[in-house]
Amino acid sequence: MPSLLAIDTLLIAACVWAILGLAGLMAPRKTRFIAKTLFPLGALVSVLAGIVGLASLGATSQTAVLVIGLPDLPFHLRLDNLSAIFVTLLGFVSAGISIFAAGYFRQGEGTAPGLLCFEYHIFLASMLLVLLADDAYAFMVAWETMALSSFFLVTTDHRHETIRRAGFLYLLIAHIGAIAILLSFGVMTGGAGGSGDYSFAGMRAQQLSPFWSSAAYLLALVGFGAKAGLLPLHVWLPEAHPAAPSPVSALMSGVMLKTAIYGLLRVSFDLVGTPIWWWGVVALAIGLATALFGVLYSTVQSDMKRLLAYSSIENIGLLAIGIGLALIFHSYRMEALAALALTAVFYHCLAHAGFKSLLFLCTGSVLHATKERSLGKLGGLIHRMPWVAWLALVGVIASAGLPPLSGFVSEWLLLQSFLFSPGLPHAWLNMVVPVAAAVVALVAALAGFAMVKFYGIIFLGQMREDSLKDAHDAGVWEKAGLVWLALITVLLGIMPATVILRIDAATRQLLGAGLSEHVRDHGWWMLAPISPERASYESVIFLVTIVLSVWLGRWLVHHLYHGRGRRSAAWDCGYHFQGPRAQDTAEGFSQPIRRIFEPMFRMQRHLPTARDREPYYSVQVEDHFWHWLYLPIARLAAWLSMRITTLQGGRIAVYLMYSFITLLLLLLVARP
Amino acid sequence: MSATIPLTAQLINLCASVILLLTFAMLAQRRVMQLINLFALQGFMLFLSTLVVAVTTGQSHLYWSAGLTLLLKALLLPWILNRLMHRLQIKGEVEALINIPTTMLVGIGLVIIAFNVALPISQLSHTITRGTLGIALAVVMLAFLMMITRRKAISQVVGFLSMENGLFLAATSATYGMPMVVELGIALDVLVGALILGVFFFQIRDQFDSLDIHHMERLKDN
Amino acid sequence: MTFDIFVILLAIPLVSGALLTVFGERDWAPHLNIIASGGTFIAAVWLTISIITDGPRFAFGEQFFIDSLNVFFVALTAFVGLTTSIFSGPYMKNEAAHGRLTIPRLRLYKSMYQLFMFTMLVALTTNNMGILWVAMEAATLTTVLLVSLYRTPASLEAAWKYFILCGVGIAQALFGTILLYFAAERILGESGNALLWTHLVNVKAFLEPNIMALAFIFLFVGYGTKVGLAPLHNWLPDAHAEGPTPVSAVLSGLLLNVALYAILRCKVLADGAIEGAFAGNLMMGFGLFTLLLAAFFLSRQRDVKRMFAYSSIEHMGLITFAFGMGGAVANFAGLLHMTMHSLTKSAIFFAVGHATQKTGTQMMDDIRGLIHVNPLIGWGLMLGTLAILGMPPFGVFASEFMILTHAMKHHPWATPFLLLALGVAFAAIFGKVQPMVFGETEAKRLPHAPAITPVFLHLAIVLMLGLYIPPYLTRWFQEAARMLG
Amino acid sequence: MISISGLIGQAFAIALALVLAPLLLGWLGMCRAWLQSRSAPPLWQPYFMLRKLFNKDVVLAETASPLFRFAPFVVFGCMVLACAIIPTLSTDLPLAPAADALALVGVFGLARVFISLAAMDIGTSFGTLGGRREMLIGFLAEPALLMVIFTVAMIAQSTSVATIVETLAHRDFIIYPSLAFAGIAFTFVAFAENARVPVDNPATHLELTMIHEAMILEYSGRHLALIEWAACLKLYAYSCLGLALFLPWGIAERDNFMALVAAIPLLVLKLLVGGFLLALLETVNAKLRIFRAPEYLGTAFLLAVLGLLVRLLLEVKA
Repeated sequence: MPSLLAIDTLLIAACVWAILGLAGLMAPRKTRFIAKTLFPLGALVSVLAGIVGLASLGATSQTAVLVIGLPDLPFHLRLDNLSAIFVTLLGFVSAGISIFAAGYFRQGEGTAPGLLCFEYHIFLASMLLVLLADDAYAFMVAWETMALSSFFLVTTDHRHETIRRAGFLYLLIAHIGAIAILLSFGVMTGGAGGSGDYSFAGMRAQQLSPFWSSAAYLLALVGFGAKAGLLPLHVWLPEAHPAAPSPVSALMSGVMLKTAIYGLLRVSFDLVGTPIWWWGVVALAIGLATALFGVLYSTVQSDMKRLLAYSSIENIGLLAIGIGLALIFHSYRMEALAALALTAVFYHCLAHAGFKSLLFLCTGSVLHATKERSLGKLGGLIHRMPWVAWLALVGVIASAGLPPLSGFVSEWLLLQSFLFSPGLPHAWLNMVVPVAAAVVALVAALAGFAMVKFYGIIFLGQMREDSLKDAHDAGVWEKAGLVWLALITVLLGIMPATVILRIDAATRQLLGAGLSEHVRDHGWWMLAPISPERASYESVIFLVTIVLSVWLGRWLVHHLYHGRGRRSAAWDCGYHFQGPRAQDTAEGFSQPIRRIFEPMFRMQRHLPTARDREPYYSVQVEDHFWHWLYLPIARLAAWLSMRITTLQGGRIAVYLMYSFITLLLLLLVARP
Repeated sequence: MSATIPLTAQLINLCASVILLLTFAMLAQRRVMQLINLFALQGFMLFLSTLVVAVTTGQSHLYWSAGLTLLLKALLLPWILNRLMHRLQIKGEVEALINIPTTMLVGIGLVIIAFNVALPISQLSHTITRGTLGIALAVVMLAFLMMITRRKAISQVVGFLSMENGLFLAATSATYGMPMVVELGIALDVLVGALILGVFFFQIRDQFDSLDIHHMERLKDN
Repeated sequence: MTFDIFVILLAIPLVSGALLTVFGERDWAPHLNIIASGGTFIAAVWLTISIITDGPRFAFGEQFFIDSLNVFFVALTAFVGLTTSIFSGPYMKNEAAHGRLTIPRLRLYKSMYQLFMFTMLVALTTNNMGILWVAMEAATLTTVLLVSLYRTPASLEAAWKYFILCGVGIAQALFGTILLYFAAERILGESGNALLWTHLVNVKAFLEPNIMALAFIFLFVGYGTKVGLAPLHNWLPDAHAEGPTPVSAVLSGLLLNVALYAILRCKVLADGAIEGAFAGNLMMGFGLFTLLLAAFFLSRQRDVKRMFAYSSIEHMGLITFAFGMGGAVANFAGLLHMTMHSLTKSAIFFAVGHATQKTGTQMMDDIRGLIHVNPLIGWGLMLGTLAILGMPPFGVFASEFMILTHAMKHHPWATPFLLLALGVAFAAIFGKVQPMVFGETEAKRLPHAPAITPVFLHLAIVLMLGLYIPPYLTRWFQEAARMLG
Repeated sequence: MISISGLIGQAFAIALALVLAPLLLGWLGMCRAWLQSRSAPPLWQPYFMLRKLFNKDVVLAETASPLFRFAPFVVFGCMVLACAIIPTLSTDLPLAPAADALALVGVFGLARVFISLAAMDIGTSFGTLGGRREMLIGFLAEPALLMVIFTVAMIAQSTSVATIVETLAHRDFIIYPSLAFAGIAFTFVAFAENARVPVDNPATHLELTMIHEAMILEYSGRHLALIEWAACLKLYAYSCLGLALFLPWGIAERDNFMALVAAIPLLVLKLLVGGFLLALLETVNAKLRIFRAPEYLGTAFLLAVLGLLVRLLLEVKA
């Protein structure tokens, strides 16, 4: 029995983060101290938290009750396997981001570095508390603190109108989501006539009718979906991510979105009771729509961070698909398959956290080096920023879902779980679910398209602007952060079996079943979730084979023939001397997508004609949801407000009449 | 039935009825000067009814409140209003927002409502003057109506004060008066209120060049 | 001994108000204002301690009665009164320096401020429903003078509307009080005791339900006007927007509370007399209606003080709703929310006051980049806004959480409306405040350094209460909530 | 677990792939020439080409980055891996568990991404155009291919290609109508993926039409040789995959040496017939506009999904 429980350690970690933040607040302008002392210390705490999380996987859950909180509802905390996975994720990923931030925040941007440091560390601490919270009040407090601190981080450079608007939209949707979550908790306590016990233990004990449990689930889906960026509550994401400084984007995309997934898992598998099959279908449908939407929009973006933000939407969609499948299987008591899908979800959480943070940080380095984030003005940076470029390649390949890196493992697991869906006692599902797999396949392939665009346009080709020649590679701290995250991505890619054995504790907790029996039978290099005859994947062999053939091929070619080569201008079918302008622009690259999926976009195009003095081409892609959902709601609210404000017309006689009529009505109508 | 009612009660009922009548008259009155006079008369009738109640019940504090009423409602306030009228040189007609006949019709409706609302309560009363509660309520409502329909600041104030009269009628006739300390407090409030209003009138006229309240419709949201 | 402290509590504002009326133009007058408020606060704390240790007690015969319910309001009132007087020191000097106020007006302000405190303390501590009415009316009169302090057309118009609407409203309350007396007299006799709340509460079950219903309607409409319940609220935004900011702060933070307190006292009586939850339903209905209406008003505002005035209406609606639900939890939540709202809203008004002084306008479109002008004011406004919008970890969230969860349990039909209103209010207020705080601006210095301490003092308390409510405060709230039934 | 014979078989399979792949392309060229009434090039023509290219100097564009030089090797390695996994002669392949059919799609995807990135690296108009079009074809073809694999995998209850072959070839013979759909869809996809006629034309450098050639315009010398060889391997891999999924008969089971010996001529025969059919189809079809490609591959996708549904409707006994 260790004298210091894991949960206490994590609490201390949260406190240390808060103290680091306060220390920054005390010395708001001492950039060197903050960057070179506080952020690395924060990273150290992150690593520690990650290790504690990792060590707690498979251990018995620990609880704690704090003195703070409401009088009859003090903060309950609990560290179980589900939380532990996400704590691990938070710890290891945020460590890399903090290290990067140590180098990144050197100039400070709009907000004093000390304040940033404070907001950043409070953000980390609140995320940790979200994962540990074991009652509705603690959860909501942590959840909203998380939203608030990230809001301030998003609006770091608040001098720009667009950034302020982005922050506002973000906080608004987060708040609406929080309201839905709160309602969901309320329903789960039993609603009218229920226990009114707002600790999670009380919710578990509550027996809900199918109607109310469905209501709780749907509310949770809306609430956590708003945070995660599920359709149609995704609109804040592509606005907020570009607005935020890159480490913050990385943290939000990599970690914060996962807390929403955590919440959804917590509610649907742990708190609400037995799931109903159509819950899964709903999650699946929304997930499919989100994934497809996200990836399509990510391909047509011309801002590198927006592109990544939409890609995050896509990944969240994939996670929702996995959750949906797991719910379907779980509701039919097909726990082995549910475990497969759920493992895919966990794996994808980890993988996405790693590679998306990595990519966002890379955009941060590019942004610092070039002051430019429009894809149309970048290019050829691999020559000036080799470190960033090669590390970004790791992220790109993982993000495109290609072997042998992390993204592929989770997609592979997801597709596997789709493949075994026949056998569901429901004919419709049997028919529809495999077709959904086709959409997943399409999404994966389109993600490749988007990533090739992202990487090719930023790092490859010729420099589109002269100023890019002055770009410099990332500093030591930034490199260290990037390498850390790239390592995570690679390790997750090549050691799936080891990781899944760890994850297994959480799936087992939620479903009572896991993959470990099957996975453990084989070596660490082999992933065979059911049996090697049915499906298997050995990424190490994979990697070794490719590396070997690359190396062997190179060696043979150089020895059998020669290594001669020379440099010359590009041939390009004889059209010499083409400038960088002849390359595809970001818009040009995605032209096929816009053309094929035209109805999915709301486009405003200007095409040049022969008579134009200054011919130009422009295309703007807008979100249908803005036009068909958000603007009508905004207009309706404005209209209602306008109607209602006529009540305050300025005439005292009318005011008197209101109170007179009120009095009369009460006298005439409201009698006991 | 009326035979069983003692004379004093009949007297109080008479006073109350006259007050109601005067309120109607105020509602119909177009001239500010006349309005103030009617208000003074209303105060005087209130004094009378309070006096009758005091004589009937023999409660000493009712004499005090009768005296207070006479002093304040029948003399002091009308005098202040008159002074204001002259100082501010208010002339001309009181423009009603709704025309007078309509107002009267609405007023009759209000009286019916007031009586009906008060009816079940007055039947519970053990005092001799239980019917007056309905009348008091009607006076309050009519004064309310007057405040709604009048356009000049001063006539709104008269409406407000006449509402206080209605309340006072309710207090004395229905319950034989509130505790003395309360009545004193109320009287003080009314007096201070009237003084503040007086100061206000000057300021309003300075700022708006008129006491017409339709100038004061700037603060609004639509 | 304890008798003295209560007398001192009432005497300090009364005497200092009188003194300031005479000597208000002296150099030391602002200090006297603060010292008097401080003395009141100390007396209130002393009184509170004595009530906690010794239990409820009477004063001046039975005319005054202090129990755990109103001593809590007394303490809150004295505290916010103190901080507001601290805030108003430099604020009013700046106003005078800008030429918006003359020295005699400052004198009027200080004396009326103390008298206003006095009327509120009387209203809170009196046992006599009649004196309660008198004090409420007197509070109206003093604040009318405060609202019209600038003597601009707008402030006069606001004060006029305030006076007429509240005067008429309060008159209804008087009718209700008469009816209450009428009902009580039948049981308690014609002694002067028939308006004493402690006596009434003993016999509340025997009061005639019909009369009590009627009385409660009149009292509710009357004091409800003062609380700002829709559709009786029309005076409130005008008065808040056009008066000096310290007055807005105390109007919002204190006067509304006192009016609501009056309703609560009446509700206890009505609940005892009338079967079923007549009073509660009435309060819930009006509370919800007010909440919804105010939320939609918010988005159309251009004047910052006006917008926060509507926010006060919204919160009063929520609190009324909470007390309407009744029961220990909801009452607890209502009391907590009243505290939180008082502290937060006055803090916001402090920050807004400095902000408008800095920029010279109350129009939100013209205020930008407060964070550059003065980071503390900017952050104060930002955090205060977030707190009032119910963002954790601030205490407003704690009470809203309790209200919402209680509503979900007992009145699930109401929750969608509550949440709709809170959501709309969030979008409206935050959308307006954010660009005010952030963004670019050209800075300008004030002649007198602003008093920032009260803002952050309030916010710190609100933050603390959001995370941790000390046990003695909890017991106190619980005791008060139990008394409300 | 891993037998010596398995290792030998694996090595042999890879060697065979490296040798046979250019020959298959040569055979295809011959057949096309015959069908178009031209005199045919020799069967060894691709070998000549490779030898020539390996001997030539590399001319690199000035704007080329290390990624440009690195990519051909990755592409080549991916294709070797693909060929190693797909059972051509025997199902006893030690490398087979490394990647199942889904991972195979991933391997092809990895190669595609690298070649596209390399195409964009020089920064010429043709390069980016080729990369863009390649990715377009890729994301259209990949879902269809996955659906085909799903159909087959459902029959075999496995995504491991070796297991699929064993199930189809060595268990009771059942007629699967779904396989017909899947087979046609696979053919469609194979054409598209290997830059054959309806979608791409390997024999032209016309800017409006070229895809694959546009991407490798800047390559020369050994790099181009590797890419061309990798293209041969890809064609070979697809052919073998098609054969393994739809005509698996003749592929040897584990520890069956005689069958292994018999498998070689059978494979050559199948490839000869398949190659001829491929050439025939290529000859009778016209090149499509690039924006017809979605329709073409959409049809493939539809067929694959139909196959899947047929499988679910007719063949699964619930």
